[in-house]
Amino acid sequence: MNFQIPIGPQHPALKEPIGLRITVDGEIIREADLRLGYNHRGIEKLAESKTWIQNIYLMERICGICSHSHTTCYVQGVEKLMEIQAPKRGLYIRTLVAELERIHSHLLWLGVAGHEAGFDSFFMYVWRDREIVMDILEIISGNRVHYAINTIGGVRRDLDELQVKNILDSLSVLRKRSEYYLNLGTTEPSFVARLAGVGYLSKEDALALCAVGPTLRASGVPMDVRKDDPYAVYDEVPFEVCTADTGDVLGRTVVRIKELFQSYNIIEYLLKNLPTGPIAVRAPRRPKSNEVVSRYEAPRGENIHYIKSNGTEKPERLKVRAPTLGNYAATIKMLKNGFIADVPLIFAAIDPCICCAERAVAIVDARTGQEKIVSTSSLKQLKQNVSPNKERKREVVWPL
Amino acid sequence: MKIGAFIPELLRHLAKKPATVDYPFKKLEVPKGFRGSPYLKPELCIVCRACERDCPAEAIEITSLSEAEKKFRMIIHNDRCVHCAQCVDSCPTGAMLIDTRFEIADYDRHNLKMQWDYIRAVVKPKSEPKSDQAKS
Amino acid sequence: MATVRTLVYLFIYPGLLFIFIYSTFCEWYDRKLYARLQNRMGPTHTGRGGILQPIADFFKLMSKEDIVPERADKGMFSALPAFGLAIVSTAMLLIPVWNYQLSQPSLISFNGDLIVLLYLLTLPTFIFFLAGWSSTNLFSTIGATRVLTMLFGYEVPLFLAVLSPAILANSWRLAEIAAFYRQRPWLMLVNLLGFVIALISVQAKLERTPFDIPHAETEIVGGTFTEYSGKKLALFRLMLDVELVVASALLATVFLGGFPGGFWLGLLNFIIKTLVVIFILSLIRATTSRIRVDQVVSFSWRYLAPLAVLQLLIVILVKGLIS
Amino acid sequence: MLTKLTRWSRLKSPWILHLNTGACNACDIEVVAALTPRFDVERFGILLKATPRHADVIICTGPATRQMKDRLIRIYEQTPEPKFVIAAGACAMSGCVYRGAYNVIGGIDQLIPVDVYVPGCPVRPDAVIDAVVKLLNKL
Amino acid sequence: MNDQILIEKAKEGLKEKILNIANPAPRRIFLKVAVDNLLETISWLKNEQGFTHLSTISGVDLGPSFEILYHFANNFCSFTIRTEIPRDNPSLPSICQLIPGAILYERELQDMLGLNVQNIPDPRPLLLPDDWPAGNYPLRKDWKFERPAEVIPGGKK
Ligand code: SF4
Ligand code: SF4
Ligand code: SF4
Ligand code: SF4
Ligand code: SF4
Ligand code: SF4
Ligand code: SF4
Ligand code: SF4
Repeated sequence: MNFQIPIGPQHPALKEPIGLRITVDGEIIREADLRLGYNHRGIEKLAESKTWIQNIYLMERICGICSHSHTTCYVQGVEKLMEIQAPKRGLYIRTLVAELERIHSHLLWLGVAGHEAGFDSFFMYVWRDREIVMDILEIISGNRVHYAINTIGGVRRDLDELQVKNILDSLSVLRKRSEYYLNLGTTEPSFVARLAGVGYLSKEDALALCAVGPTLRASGVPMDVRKDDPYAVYDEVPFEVCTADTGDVLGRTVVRIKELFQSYNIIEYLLKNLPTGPIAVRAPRRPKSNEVVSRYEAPRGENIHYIKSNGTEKPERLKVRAPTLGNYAATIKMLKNGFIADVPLIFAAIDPCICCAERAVAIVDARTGQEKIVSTSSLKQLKQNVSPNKERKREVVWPL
Repeated sequence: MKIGAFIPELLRHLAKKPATVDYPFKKLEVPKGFRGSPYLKPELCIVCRACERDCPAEAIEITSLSEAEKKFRMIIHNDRCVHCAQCVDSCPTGAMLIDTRFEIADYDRHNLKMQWDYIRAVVKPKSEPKSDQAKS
Repeated sequence: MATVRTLVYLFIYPGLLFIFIYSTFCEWYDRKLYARLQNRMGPTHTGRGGILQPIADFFKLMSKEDIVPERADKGMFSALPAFGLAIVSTAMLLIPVWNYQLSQPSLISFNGDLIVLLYLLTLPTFIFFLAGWSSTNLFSTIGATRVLTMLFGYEVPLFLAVLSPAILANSWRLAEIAAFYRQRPWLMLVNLLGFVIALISVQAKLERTPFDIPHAETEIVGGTFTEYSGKKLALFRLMLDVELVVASALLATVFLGGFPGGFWLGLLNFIIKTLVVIFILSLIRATTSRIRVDQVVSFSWRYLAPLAVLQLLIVILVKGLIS
Repeated sequence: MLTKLTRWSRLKSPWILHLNTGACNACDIEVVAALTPRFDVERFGILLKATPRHADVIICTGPATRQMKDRLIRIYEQTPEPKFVIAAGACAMSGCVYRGAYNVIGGIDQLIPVDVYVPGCPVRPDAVIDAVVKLLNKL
Repeated sequence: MNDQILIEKAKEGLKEKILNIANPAPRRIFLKVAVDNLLETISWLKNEQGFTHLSTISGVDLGPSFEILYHFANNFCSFTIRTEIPRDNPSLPSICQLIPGAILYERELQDMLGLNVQNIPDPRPLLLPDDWPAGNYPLRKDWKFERPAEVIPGGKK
């Protein structure tokens, strides 16, 4: 029994639209194809028609989860183009928000992994504790998700003593909870049974397919832009690159939880050593004509922006490669010969945020059946066949 | 591997008060710096259009009603605004401000517009002019 | 008098009226408990403490537009929910409640009703299978095959686990089994292992986490129910609730000594014992994550079935000892 | 009496379907956050449903992208009557910062009728609750 | 190992193939080669210098030509190889044999800039939305988008 299942674009496992078609044999996946483009908005083109300032907010909205990573990556690049240097305190706050974002993102992921595995209580507890980070971020920046704290030349909001104290207090709560989750997530038998050995990616494959972030590190490759290519103040802050060598979803979970602890340490260090001084410098409106490659370690892996200026108020070219896109090729590899039940988990394990990857319209494979023609994606056809519910608006009447 | 590792935590919380807030019956406090919707103090606006230029979402629209009287109309489209507060940072005179409301859901998009008709003010920009950059 | 009693039995308690109201209550109880275990409130603002929530859901679904997919097998698609509801309600009538004398424990009681009840509880599984299959949606079809695959996993352990107390009591009649254990309460302990196995199997039968595989939202959308809407979905939900009550009542009868004490005390007994069983089921639901369908089968054959056999052996041994 | 019962049951049990039509994620996680212990919309009988067949309220986040256009309309049609649409976030209302991008149609009200607009970028979970309450008041 | 050593090694290993090599900032190296030498350069970089990680490929429309940048990275440096191809014959070789993970980026190039990537393992045209008209490449500078008018439903205020 061989049949194809479309997953998405509207699918409860994916909070974002994506078309994933898997060919299954019973419960085993033989073939997997991705269809992106549901979320493609045309940001790279749009960026060319917006000013340097407006683009900060556009970059922020490439993705809602690592919004700070895109703005930081962009702003760092632009600062280099404009030949200015953000003041130390600004950089510290920028790094602080980056690490808080990493915590929020990893906790979010941990909850989602629980949810995908049908472990709803775990999801609920993790997300309950995630609200603590959200509160911190809201207090620092004035919004729960789009912090808008970066600006060209520094950051927009300062911290005061009370906030610092609050953050440190909340952090100790979070650290305790994270220990509990680490303990729980790796001991609850039904959960571990779902994670261990699933979505295996060998070290060689991970390197060949250019995977990034925790996906790569869980395959035993210690690659982290924060260490390899330090930006902001990462060259001053002590931390370790976390790896695992199992290469499966469990490994990715462990890497993420370990990174949480690293982030707590980094934040404590940052807050204890916060320098005084201004938080931003004035920036010119136009950079010189130049180009720059800016890299950033987002919660999901390496984020890279290539920015080219032409001396005007608007960029000449702004190329964004968000981490999720870098992991798709590896995902297809991981899906093969897995179980249907594992699709959401494997998929979630790279922590996909489709919105960022979609800036690069990539269709890994739009058709599966040979006979199907690409022009109307086969997915669409299939969906129509399956639920050909024509407009039949009936009067709603009481049934009795 | 522990069977039922989660049970103690679950049972502990059964007796505890839930983490749920009683919204909407009890209003929530937003933090002091929360970015709600922007609004204008028309008596301070010198119509420099810095806010309109820097707004990433085309949410601010300034039209000139009458050149002779220096009459202008500003519309803030709350349905487009992304609450980034860049306009507040950009405004040289402090005419643009932001409040902390977030419960402004409406049935009609037209109700989400805010509009001011006013005469251009003559005020000196606060201390140093800061065009697009941050307040330090 | 006998006719009145029969009518009351059929339509009021434990017949249709009671079972419907009580099963909506149990759904609320289950949801609320689940939410409280997760440190949430759960339904709160529908009636007192949200107690009317399942009823509101039911009526809302009843009043919604009802869509039958064009490619579905229409007759079967529409008949199944009512059919399933009828089956589980019938099963409820076999549970010995109310007038608890061995001579006439319930109006429908006969030697071997245990087997009939188990059989009636197996039917809903086939209803789900057919429901999924007849809607021809891909997700439903996968859900349907998963329903069947799972059936092979848990059915045998459930039967074995429920049979062991019956063997010890030397009867196939629910009322007699319950009476037997009420006279010798300490013998209930012998069946402890069987109780645990039966709880797990019932959890699987009711398709609740960790066995909610056939309608795993994150994998195959709504699974068997993907295409159901409106009234039919309402009936299906009600059917699941009734099945929950019946299954927990069965476990309470067989393992916890039934519901003695005439009408009022019996009712109280019934409510307390079923709620205890449902509490355990909810706790299992909250503590575990969904497992894969292959893991269900291997789990039940590797652990559940051997343990059930072990339970049988224990029972036979004990039986030899006490006789 | 019956209409009253129907109305009451509808007010008390709005099941939602969450649909991302090209959002940046932030609105989505905030909508999901509304389910979690802090905000717990199940208090009002709100359940997040997986299929449009079971849903009463569609919460749309994100500007309608060209690719999602047909799917959005189809999902809207698949939802049984009576159905309501909430446009959550600046994107779903008007297109937000993506206005003018070639692959963005704009607010979802360009494609399907919308009952409530919720400003915010992203919408706060409490704003979502507020919107649902407003929607129910309108019924 | 630092940038200077790497540049020396590049000069040694590639000799006259280098059209230009720059080191504008620490840990950033830009190397320009002709399209014909692209594959050799990348295999030198991968096999002899151990740069296995391709971050991404950027394409820029320069007007008369397209510039393609391959951003590689390893543990200490971000190495960018750039090449230029003429606008009237926008074709370049696929590097998927060397770097399997490049497939997505090459298809993106095909889609967004209309470049012709030769020997790409998955040559199907890259689609934007399903109904995207052929021959439109959004990232070309001469491609403009006409915004449709927005109709706001609801009463006028
Ligand atoms: S990987 Fe992309 S979508 Fe995901 S959080 Fe990061 S920037 Fe956002
Ligand atoms: S896909 Fe990536 S870039 Fe986009 S929102 Fe998610 S994390 Fe951010
Ligand atoms: S590829 Fe990304 S940046 Fe470009 S339009 Fe699409 S979503 Fe926007
Ligand atoms: S100088 Fe400043 S105030 Fe004057 S027009 Fe330009 S931006 Fe506006
Ligand atoms: S807050 Fe941001 S989006 Fe809103 S009007 Fe001001 S600049 Fe524009
Ligand atoms: S920036 Fe301030 S002064 Fe200038 S137009 Fe806007 S509100 Fe008026
Ligand atoms: S000089 Fe002053 S008024 Fe003119 S744009 Fe700058 S801040 Fe605005
Ligand atoms: S409204 Fe803002 S937060 Fe919500 S999806 Fe749009 S850009 Fe993201």
